[in-house]
Amino acid sequence: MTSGANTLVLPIVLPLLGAFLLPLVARFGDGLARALGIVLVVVNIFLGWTLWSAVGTEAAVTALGGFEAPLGIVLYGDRLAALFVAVLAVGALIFWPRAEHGGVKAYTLTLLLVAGGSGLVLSGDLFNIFVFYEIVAVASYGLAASSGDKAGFGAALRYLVLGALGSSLVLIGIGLVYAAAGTLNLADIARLAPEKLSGTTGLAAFLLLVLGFGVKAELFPVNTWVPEVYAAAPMRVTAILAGVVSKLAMVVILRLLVLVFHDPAAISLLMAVAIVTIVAGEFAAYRASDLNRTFAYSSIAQLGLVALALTIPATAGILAAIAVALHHAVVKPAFFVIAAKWRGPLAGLAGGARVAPAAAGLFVLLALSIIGIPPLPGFWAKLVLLGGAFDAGGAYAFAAAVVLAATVVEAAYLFRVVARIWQPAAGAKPAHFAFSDLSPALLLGVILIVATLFVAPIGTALSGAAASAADAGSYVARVLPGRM
Amino acid sequence: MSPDALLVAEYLGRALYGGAILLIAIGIYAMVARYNLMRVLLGLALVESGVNLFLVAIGFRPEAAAPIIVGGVTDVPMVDPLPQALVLTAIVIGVGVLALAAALLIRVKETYGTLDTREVAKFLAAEPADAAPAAGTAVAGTPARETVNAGSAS
Amino acid sequence: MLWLVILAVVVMIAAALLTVFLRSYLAAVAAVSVVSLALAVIFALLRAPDVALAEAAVAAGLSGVLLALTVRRTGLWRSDAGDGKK
Amino acid sequence: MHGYGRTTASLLFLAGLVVMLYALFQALPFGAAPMQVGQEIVSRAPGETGAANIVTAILLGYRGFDTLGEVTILFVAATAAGLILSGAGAGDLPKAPGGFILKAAADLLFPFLVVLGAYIILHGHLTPGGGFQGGAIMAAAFFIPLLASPTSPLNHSTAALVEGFAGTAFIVIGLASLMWGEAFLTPFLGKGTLGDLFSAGSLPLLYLAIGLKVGSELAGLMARIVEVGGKS
Repeated sequence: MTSGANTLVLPIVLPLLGAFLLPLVARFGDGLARALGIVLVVVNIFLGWTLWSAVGTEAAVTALGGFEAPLGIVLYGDRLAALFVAVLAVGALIFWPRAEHGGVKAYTLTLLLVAGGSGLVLSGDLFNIFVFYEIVAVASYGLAASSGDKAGFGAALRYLVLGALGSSLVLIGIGLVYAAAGTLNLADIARLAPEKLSGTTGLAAFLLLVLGFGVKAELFPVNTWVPEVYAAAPMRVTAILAGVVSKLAMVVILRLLVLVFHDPAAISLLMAVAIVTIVAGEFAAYRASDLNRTFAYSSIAQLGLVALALTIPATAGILAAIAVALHHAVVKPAFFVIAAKWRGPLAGLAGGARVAPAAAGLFVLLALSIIGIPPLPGFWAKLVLLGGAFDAGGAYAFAAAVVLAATVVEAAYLFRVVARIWQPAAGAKPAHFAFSDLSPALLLGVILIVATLFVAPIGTALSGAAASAADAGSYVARVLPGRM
Repeated sequence: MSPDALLVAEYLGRALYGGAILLIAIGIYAMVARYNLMRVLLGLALVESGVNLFLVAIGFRPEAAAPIIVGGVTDVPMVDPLPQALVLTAIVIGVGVLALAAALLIRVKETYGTLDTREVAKFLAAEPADAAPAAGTAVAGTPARETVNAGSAS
Repeated sequence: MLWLVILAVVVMIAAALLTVFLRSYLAAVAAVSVVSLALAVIFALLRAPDVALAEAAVAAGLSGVLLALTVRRTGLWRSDAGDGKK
Repeated sequence: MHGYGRTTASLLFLAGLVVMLYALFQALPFGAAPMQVGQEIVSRAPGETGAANIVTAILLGYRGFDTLGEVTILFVAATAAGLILSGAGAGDLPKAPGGFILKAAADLLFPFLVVLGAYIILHGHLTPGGGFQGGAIMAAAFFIPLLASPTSPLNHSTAALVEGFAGTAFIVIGLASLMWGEAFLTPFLGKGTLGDLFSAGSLPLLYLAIGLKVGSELAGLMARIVEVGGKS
């Protein structure tokens, strides 16, 4: 065990402690609670960063309570986990809730979201992952309704019902895995999987787990909540849910694929789900009549791309998944910032470039990147994905063709909006952006441009993270040193 | 185990797994085929119960003791304690989720005046042109909604 | 023990069906509590006393009360409209 | 998109799920739990944790982190419910007090339930029951007086205080071992004699924190459901 691995628990426990204390701190003023929350999120960025630089290729492992794996729960901190701990905290920092949307309670829920999400990516135990998934889920249900908007309650309740049903499916899946393998530790399951989970039971368990985690990961067919919730929730919540939380569920699916389910049937299953998700998402986005829904459906399609990337074998697939996920985590929240001001039918956006040139310019930049125009980061993300798919050949070539077709649809609806924005205003003009309205999106735009300049080093770093995440052997060896 | 005991175990397994499947199926039926959100919540509670039964049944072994050491005797065969711990966790999680759902349900009833899933879905799918500015006005006043309100009040 | 378990399962399934088809919501909530109580009996028979206690106290007791309060608060205890198939 | 097509699709999904589960459970051996990890825990738990109740040993020892998450979920649900219900209008509730009998019963029940809850929590490492079951009973103890006289709402600030401190205590107990160079949540204090009330090290302390937190959270949750309007 590496020295200092005990601190692996801090990105989970510190925000949790803060969340428990926040209602008490709020007695001395809401501002103090807000400050404490923000400080803790910044601490989490720092913790993610230190973990990233500390682990290198050797992941940090800690057995909680001193109970060695597979008896106790272990945390497994590799660069992938460190990356998402930091990204989640950055997202929460940029989109920290406004005081008018729930106040201290919303701060508390955001901290809990950060704690739960960090646990989700760090945990190395199947049931523990479920518990953290539930924390993230319940916090999102609450935040989804925090706008006080009329539509919010209905959307959040339908989201909750679907999510709770998904969680029940996950539990059945965990039960099947446990009945077959007799253990919940991911590394231990990985060790036993070829023998115990290669048959139909394993496939069914995988199906149930993907359906359950797919609710958060916006996978077809359990993503019906997406347009409703993203339209009704406060913009800042939508940005966090679409930008980061959906990717955390993808990280879980990634771990399951790498460690447990390498069955060709399981891979084909996920690939089919991913392709349907992409196609359904892009076409619904094309047909959507307002900006918010367009982006909600486009977000579904992007997560379909991530899922598709995960099916591509070995490091190439994981690299592509991380790249697409990170790019989307930067671009989509910025889109939602714009959509929050430009509500209503798309026709009403005419004249937008005149009223808000900065927003319109940013929109074009984001659109170009998400479509994949070089040299923007979106191009590199799609290139890695398509390259991996063509290298793998076979069904992957078909999948790559689907991705290309989807890109055409994507370009069609995004340029349609761009054209609309540059039209002269017909009736009422679209809303004007105050600097504070647009600043989170501008910040993300700057991040996008900086990433464009540093594509090469970022690519190298991500390749390293992907390579170590793809290495199931070293995962098992690190967690269960005595049992290989 | 004697052949008799094996037979008993087989029937026991059928009863428990069958009960779990039926409970899950009845719960999901209540969630998808009935149109009142309260019924959906009750269905959810049934599904969770069914899953919990399944998990406990996994860990059962015939002729084994409960996982509590009595009088320091440690070498008796015991049922698997791990699924039991998981189910304890799952029960508490279920209650938490149910409570939040109840809170949302109260607000849905209060703001929409109905708990009919079809009405709520219609409201959420409405074109943004009518829905977005309608935070309090347009939609509540549509004739269809008024009939539903009148129906549930009588 | 086999017969006790089968009896409890039958009671549980019957109560679950009542939950779906009873017109009064308060009665349906009571039926859910019966499901949980039958489940608690099954858990006790399956040598899971901790889970049985939790199921009885938390799932049957607390969530039953919670759901009954919700029924009362939403005014569903008097009407059974808005359900069933049109 | 909505309506009957969706219902039909859902029913098809239900049929598929049932067929799949039936086929799977047919193949699942009953009564032959693999007990890879389970058996090892059963044989090692008494020595490693000092708890006679092995489910408790798992909940607080081997899988204590799950339990922290579980308590957190109740906290998240209570916070979210508070957020959602703040600003809710008056419900359909009778505002009259609950009558003499309920009041008298509440007064009688209160000490009894508190003692029972505390007993179940403190014996969690010895007998069935523990922080969650006892916490639920505690919640009932604090909730019944509220039903009896709805005009005197549960003191939310006291509940929040208990909730906050109990949650903090859990994490602080966990972090204490971190300071001694051990992993988070490593049990400390002596293990004592198996079966004694004062045994199993810090586990009963953890269960006490859980019991208080669960009790205050559940009572708060129910109070929010009942409460007539009013910001909390």
